[in-house]
Amino acid sequence: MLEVLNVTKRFGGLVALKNVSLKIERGERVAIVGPNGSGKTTLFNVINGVYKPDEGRVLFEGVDITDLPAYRRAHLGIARAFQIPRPFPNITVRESAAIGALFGSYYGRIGVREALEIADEKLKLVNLYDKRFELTGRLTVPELKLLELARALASKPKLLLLDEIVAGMPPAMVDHLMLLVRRVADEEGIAIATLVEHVMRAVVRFADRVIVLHLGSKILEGGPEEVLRNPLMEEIYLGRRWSP
Amino acid sequence: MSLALEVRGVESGYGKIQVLWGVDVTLKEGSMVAVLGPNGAGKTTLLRTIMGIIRAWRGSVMMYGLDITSMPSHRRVELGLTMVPEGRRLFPDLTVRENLELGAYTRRARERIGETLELVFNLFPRLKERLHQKAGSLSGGEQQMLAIARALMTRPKVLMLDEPSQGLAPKIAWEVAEALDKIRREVDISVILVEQNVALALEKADYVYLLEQGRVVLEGFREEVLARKLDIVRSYLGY
Amino acid sequence: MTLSRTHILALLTLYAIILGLRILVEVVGPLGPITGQLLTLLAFYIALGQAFNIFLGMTGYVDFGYVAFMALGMYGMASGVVRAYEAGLPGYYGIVFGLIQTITLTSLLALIVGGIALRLRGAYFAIATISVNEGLRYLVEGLDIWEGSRGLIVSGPLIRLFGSEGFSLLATIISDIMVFSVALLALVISIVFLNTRIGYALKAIREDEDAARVMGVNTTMYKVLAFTTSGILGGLLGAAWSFKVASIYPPDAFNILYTIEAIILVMLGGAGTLAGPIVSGTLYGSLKYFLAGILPGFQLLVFAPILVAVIVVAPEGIVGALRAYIPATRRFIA
Amino acid sequence: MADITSILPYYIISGLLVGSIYGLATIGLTLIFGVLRVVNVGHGAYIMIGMYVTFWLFTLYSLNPFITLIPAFLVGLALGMLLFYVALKRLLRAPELSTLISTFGFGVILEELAKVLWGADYRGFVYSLGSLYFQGIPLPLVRVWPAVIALGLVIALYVLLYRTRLGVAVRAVTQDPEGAMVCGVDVERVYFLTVALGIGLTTASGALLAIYFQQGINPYIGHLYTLRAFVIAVLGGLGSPIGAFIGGLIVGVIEQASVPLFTMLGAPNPFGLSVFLTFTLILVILLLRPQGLLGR
Amino acid sequence: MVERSWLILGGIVVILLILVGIGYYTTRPPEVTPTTPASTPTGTPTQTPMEVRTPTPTETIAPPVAVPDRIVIGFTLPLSGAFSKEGQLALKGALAAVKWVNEVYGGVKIGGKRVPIEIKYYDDESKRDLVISLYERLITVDKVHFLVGTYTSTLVMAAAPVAEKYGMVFVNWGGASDLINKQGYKYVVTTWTQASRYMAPVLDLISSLDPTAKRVALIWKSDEFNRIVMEGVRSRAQTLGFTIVYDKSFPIGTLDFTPLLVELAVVKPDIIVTGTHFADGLAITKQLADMGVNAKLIAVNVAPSVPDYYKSLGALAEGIVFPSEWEPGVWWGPDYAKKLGVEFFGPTPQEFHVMFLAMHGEEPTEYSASLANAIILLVKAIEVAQSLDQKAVREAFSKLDIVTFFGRFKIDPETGFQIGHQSVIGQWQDGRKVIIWPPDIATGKPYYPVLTWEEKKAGRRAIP
Repeated sequence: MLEVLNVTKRFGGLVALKNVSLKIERGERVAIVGPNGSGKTTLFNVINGVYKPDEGRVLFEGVDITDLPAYRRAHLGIARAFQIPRPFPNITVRESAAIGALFGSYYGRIGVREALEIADEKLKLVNLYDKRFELTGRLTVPELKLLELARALASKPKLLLLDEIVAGMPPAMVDHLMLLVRRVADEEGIAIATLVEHVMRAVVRFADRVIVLHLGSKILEGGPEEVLRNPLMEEIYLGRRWSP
Repeated sequence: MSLALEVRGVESGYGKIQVLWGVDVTLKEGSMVAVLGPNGAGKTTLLRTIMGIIRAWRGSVMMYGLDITSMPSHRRVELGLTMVPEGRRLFPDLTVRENLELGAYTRRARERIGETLELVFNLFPRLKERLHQKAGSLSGGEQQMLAIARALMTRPKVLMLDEPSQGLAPKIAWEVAEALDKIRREVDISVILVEQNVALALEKADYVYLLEQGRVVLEGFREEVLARKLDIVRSYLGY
Repeated sequence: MTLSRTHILALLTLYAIILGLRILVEVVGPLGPITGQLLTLLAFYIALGQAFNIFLGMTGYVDFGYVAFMALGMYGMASGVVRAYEAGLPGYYGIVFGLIQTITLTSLLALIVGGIALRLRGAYFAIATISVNEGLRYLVEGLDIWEGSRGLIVSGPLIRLFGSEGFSLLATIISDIMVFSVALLALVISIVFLNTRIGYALKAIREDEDAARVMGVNTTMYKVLAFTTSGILGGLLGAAWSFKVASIYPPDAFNILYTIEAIILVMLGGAGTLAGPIVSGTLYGSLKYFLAGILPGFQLLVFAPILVAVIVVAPEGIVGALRAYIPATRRFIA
Repeated sequence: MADITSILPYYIISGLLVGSIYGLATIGLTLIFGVLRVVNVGHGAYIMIGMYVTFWLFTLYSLNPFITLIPAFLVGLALGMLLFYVALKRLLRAPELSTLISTFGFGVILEELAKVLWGADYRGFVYSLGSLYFQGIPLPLVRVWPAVIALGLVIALYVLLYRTRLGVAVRAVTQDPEGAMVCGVDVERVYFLTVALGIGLTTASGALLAIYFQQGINPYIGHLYTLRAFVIAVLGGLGSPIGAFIGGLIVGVIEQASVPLFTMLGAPNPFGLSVFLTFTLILVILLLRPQGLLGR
Repeated sequence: MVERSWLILGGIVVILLILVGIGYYTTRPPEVTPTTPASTPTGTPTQTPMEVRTPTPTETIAPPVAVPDRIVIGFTLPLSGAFSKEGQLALKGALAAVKWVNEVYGGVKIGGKRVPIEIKYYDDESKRDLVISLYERLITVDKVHFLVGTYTSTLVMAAAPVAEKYGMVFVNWGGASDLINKQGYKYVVTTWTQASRYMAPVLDLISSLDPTAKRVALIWKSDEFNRIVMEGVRSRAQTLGFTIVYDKSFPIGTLDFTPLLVELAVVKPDIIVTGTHFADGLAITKQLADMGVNAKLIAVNVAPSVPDYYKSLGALAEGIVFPSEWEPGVWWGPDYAKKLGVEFFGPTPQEFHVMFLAMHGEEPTEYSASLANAIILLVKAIEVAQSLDQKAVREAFSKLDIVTFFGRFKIDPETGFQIGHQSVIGQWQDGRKVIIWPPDIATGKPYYPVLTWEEKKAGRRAIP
């Protein structure tokens, strides 16, 4: 469904992505793993249209979307939950989630009332329903992440880009959340690409496939257990000369 | 050995969002402390609070027995506290020389500027070659060196580094680390190091704190921590 | 905030009170210090605030050239009337033609400026719009459009088209009602915006434009939409006002003070709030009006420190502060 | 008129002279914006104060108007300090609009105070020094000298910004306040000094303008310059003092030289069109190079 | 740190003290504060003037004169904003007129009584929105009996429709635009010469002096007033056979006239006529001097009639010729009235001059005089009408043909256009304003050709 073909992205002299290719099928769950600065976020930005790649193409459902603006991609069904939550501090939680519904793949087909209903439904799902009339600025960081998820789900995506959705969450919640995402994704046939830096356990339980990025290049790809057991991982993560 | 820095029960955050929940950190004079932890654990916030860039909501920060909790940051610099911020925060349009001179902005530092410059050039000979270049035109590694050099120009007694290896190729990161070692050998200085590269941090630090969600979850001397390597790995990889 | 029925009712009641007073005054004469023109002046400021709020309050962009819309509205209406007079047509044609011209001119300006300048942000956008405003003014003077610097004077044509009585009616009660209508129209459009996709898009843009785009908001389109709507309303307000002043001079019509007044009105009341312009318009208008009598020549000296104080103490504006600190007010103040 | 084109060089020189002062009058605005990210909407009021200082000291004490530059500058410094403490300090982290309104309010207060103190009369004075001749047309020295002094002040500012410790600190704060903080720069003091210096330069330019034009000074005269200063600041790149000076020169030349050109083209009101041209230029520049000529 | 902040604070205080000191030492005009209590006239409800002036002025029957205990005249003035100078000057005139009517004349003779007058005014900030609402406030809330105008055409244009709506007589003393009376208003009465006839007499003067000086250059601010002034000059030039060799405008807000003056120097005209207000008039004179542009006669609009002009320019103002509605030295007295065979009313020019000087410590200007004149004429019209009915007073104005200290008053009955009054031409001679045209009231001889700028700088005075 999503194909990234030989994408390269530079910022000035810095090469953030080097000739990266990947494919995500309908309903598949892919984890993209890598330490800080490995180019994960840039990859997401290329997929959902914040950046245009310097080289390479991005295809979605067989259509070349490389030149489509970000908002058009959202209408096609690519949703994203941000790593550092981008709350709209002065509007309510419910409205915030409704924005997801209004401008996602429902775009132009539903009105505010339906959007608010969808928002309520998704807020119930992530357990934020009780806070739906709070201003988003008053939520805690974990709550904001839940809201990001609810907003992304409300847009009825075909492809959901989860950017470090579980980082900074208590372990018990992480499990719950990943199970939840998995269930919703299975029910609705959503393909998921999730960026993971640290919380590997979730990845193991969650992903069908893991892709490892390091310094802008794809260096490993495979099943989760297989990738995690690879000795390269420790070196990438904890640094070289790990010699106690 | 007296205490260079003593952080007691510090709570702080941004706007209404609390990030640190009662953090205690102690830095003995002449030692190097590493603060580890996954993204979002509050490491940078801790440094910014110690530096006085953001205000501590509760708790206290003492430096050599002096309460500096509510002092503006430039006063703290005068007292000998400084930091190499995350992302370096150099002045891209100023030359390397001007960046260094700014480091020696306080009176105490200015008086010894010649001496310090010599020291810095000894540590980072490459900076001397690039003296009149604009900071923005340096490579990543050079920028990091300049950032450290600029911090040294303030004649710190306590130096805090926020992820000095970030975005650097491993080889360069280790060069930076070596330079840090050299600094500690040549200048009488105490260091707080916040680092992603656990291996690097563990190799250099005397004492280690592991931060998770704004709280210290593990601390100990380097040897103790190395023995509990698994805990760190768990924290990082989330097993 | 989501608008409830209570909110809308409260807003409409406030409008009804002012409009009701205006009609009452027209029928029975002034009530104490309250005159028809005072109410119209208040309505003018409310309409100005409400119309500008649709752009400034909802998107967070500062348009320093907003007065250009009012100016084009005045010119559109006035030149329409003059043309009808010259062509020997009945006056009503002139007004209809003037309205058409107003809407065409203001929407053209909004589309052109919006399409080009809305790519800029912050101070750059503000200054680009100042340039548009000043540029237009000197274009009118330089190329002698609409009588150039001589000024376009419509009282003569109006008197000849509608008679002395008709002109009096136009200059007072009819244009007053037009001003009220613009205020009401701006309020209704604001309510409609807030209750539809448009309002959600604008709020998302105001809070975080980049995030909004990723979430599927066509930011350019919605910004231009808000800009154009706000601009056309400003133009209509200008058109209504042109009967009142009956003569239009470029330095007056394009006077940046109106823009600054509009900004003050939005900020004083609370940007993005619907009751804000009503509160600030009433306050600002009556302060100006009464200080003119109490302290002739000193009203600005009284007014400016108040303004600075309000901004330093309560940057979220009066209504914003009310909603923030007295939660009970949230139920009926929007 | 063929003879008009032949004296085009005169117009250009004359434009450079005015432009030099325009540039100085804009530097304060752009400096404050660069360091504090605050647009001083009440800019013109400070120019007006500078003019009055020159006027009064000259008429009351027959002080050489060029010497009045110093008290004008000092008054500006003091006003800048006042502005910072009263209207800006608490709003540094507030939204842009708040500072727009408070600086506007402050400007209005100054204008109204000036009116209460000195009345709304237009005051003028005469001070002549003779003329240079260029292409046989006189170039009055009361216009040449202010321009030269403005240039001198700009050079002094350049030296201050690029050759002194404080100047480097100011530039550092412009680029990265937090980076400056960890170097031990008292950022708030830099803000404070920048506002004082910026307003000081503005009042000084007011004094020079008073000598240059010697036209009626009244409390609202500053409005004429506020918009011009905005235009010039954007042209040169908001936040770039040297850019502002160059922008000033460009606007000066356009104002002077485009009038005869429009006349030749047969425009009904060439003066108006020349102002239109200035503002159009801004739009074009903002679109092609939003950061201005020398902006980053 | 503490010491430094004290130093700074101290510095601020010292410098503010300097500023205040400067302000204190300046010879500022006496405080302009309302001398009359801002109270509305009282009266039994049935007798309120509101009953008299109904909004539908077609009713002609005036009820028997119900005389209030005072007659209130309302107006706004630009006491702040762009025209505050003129506004404040005018206010002084109004105060002088009230004083004369109440204390010297003894009050309005109406219904066999002597009724004092009172003024009620607001500051319109030179803004048209305020003009509109404040005039209505004067009419409906303050219930003033009559209205006089505000200063400058643009503001008058905004005020007139309000007066017209309520059927209130509106005595326009401060809007010189011809267009005001071309709009078809029924209640607007203009007391001073319209713009088109304002400056044209300069050309009459010059053709009487020097038949060879035929090349005229016009430089004018492109606002409505000066545009019409220049149209008047142009048409007079055609009649008298002058050649216009240069004719160019500049926009409002122009500071630097160099581009125009350079061209002007190339053209070498005999006569330079500028269309300006105060600030630009001053600036253009100064710049003419700087650029050394000489002519046989230089006429500047508006600015030179204000004494500040000479105070500002000093000797450079010598010989500059200007039009004025009125000057302190113009003795349009009872003799003039006798010559015309009409009645004289009000203070004689000398009386007015003396009284004004005593009240305000300065010479009256045309603005002061014009507003004073408007009030005095209004008093006369009320007396003629013997009624407070607006329509009656308006008709009285149509019939009036009298002379006041300001000159002759006679309007076109239909439009309210002033046809009796004429402007005078003055010239600065040796630091004094001298009236040099029309000849019958001239107080001195014209100095012609005027001194060159070089001669003036060398200290020569324009003494004929």
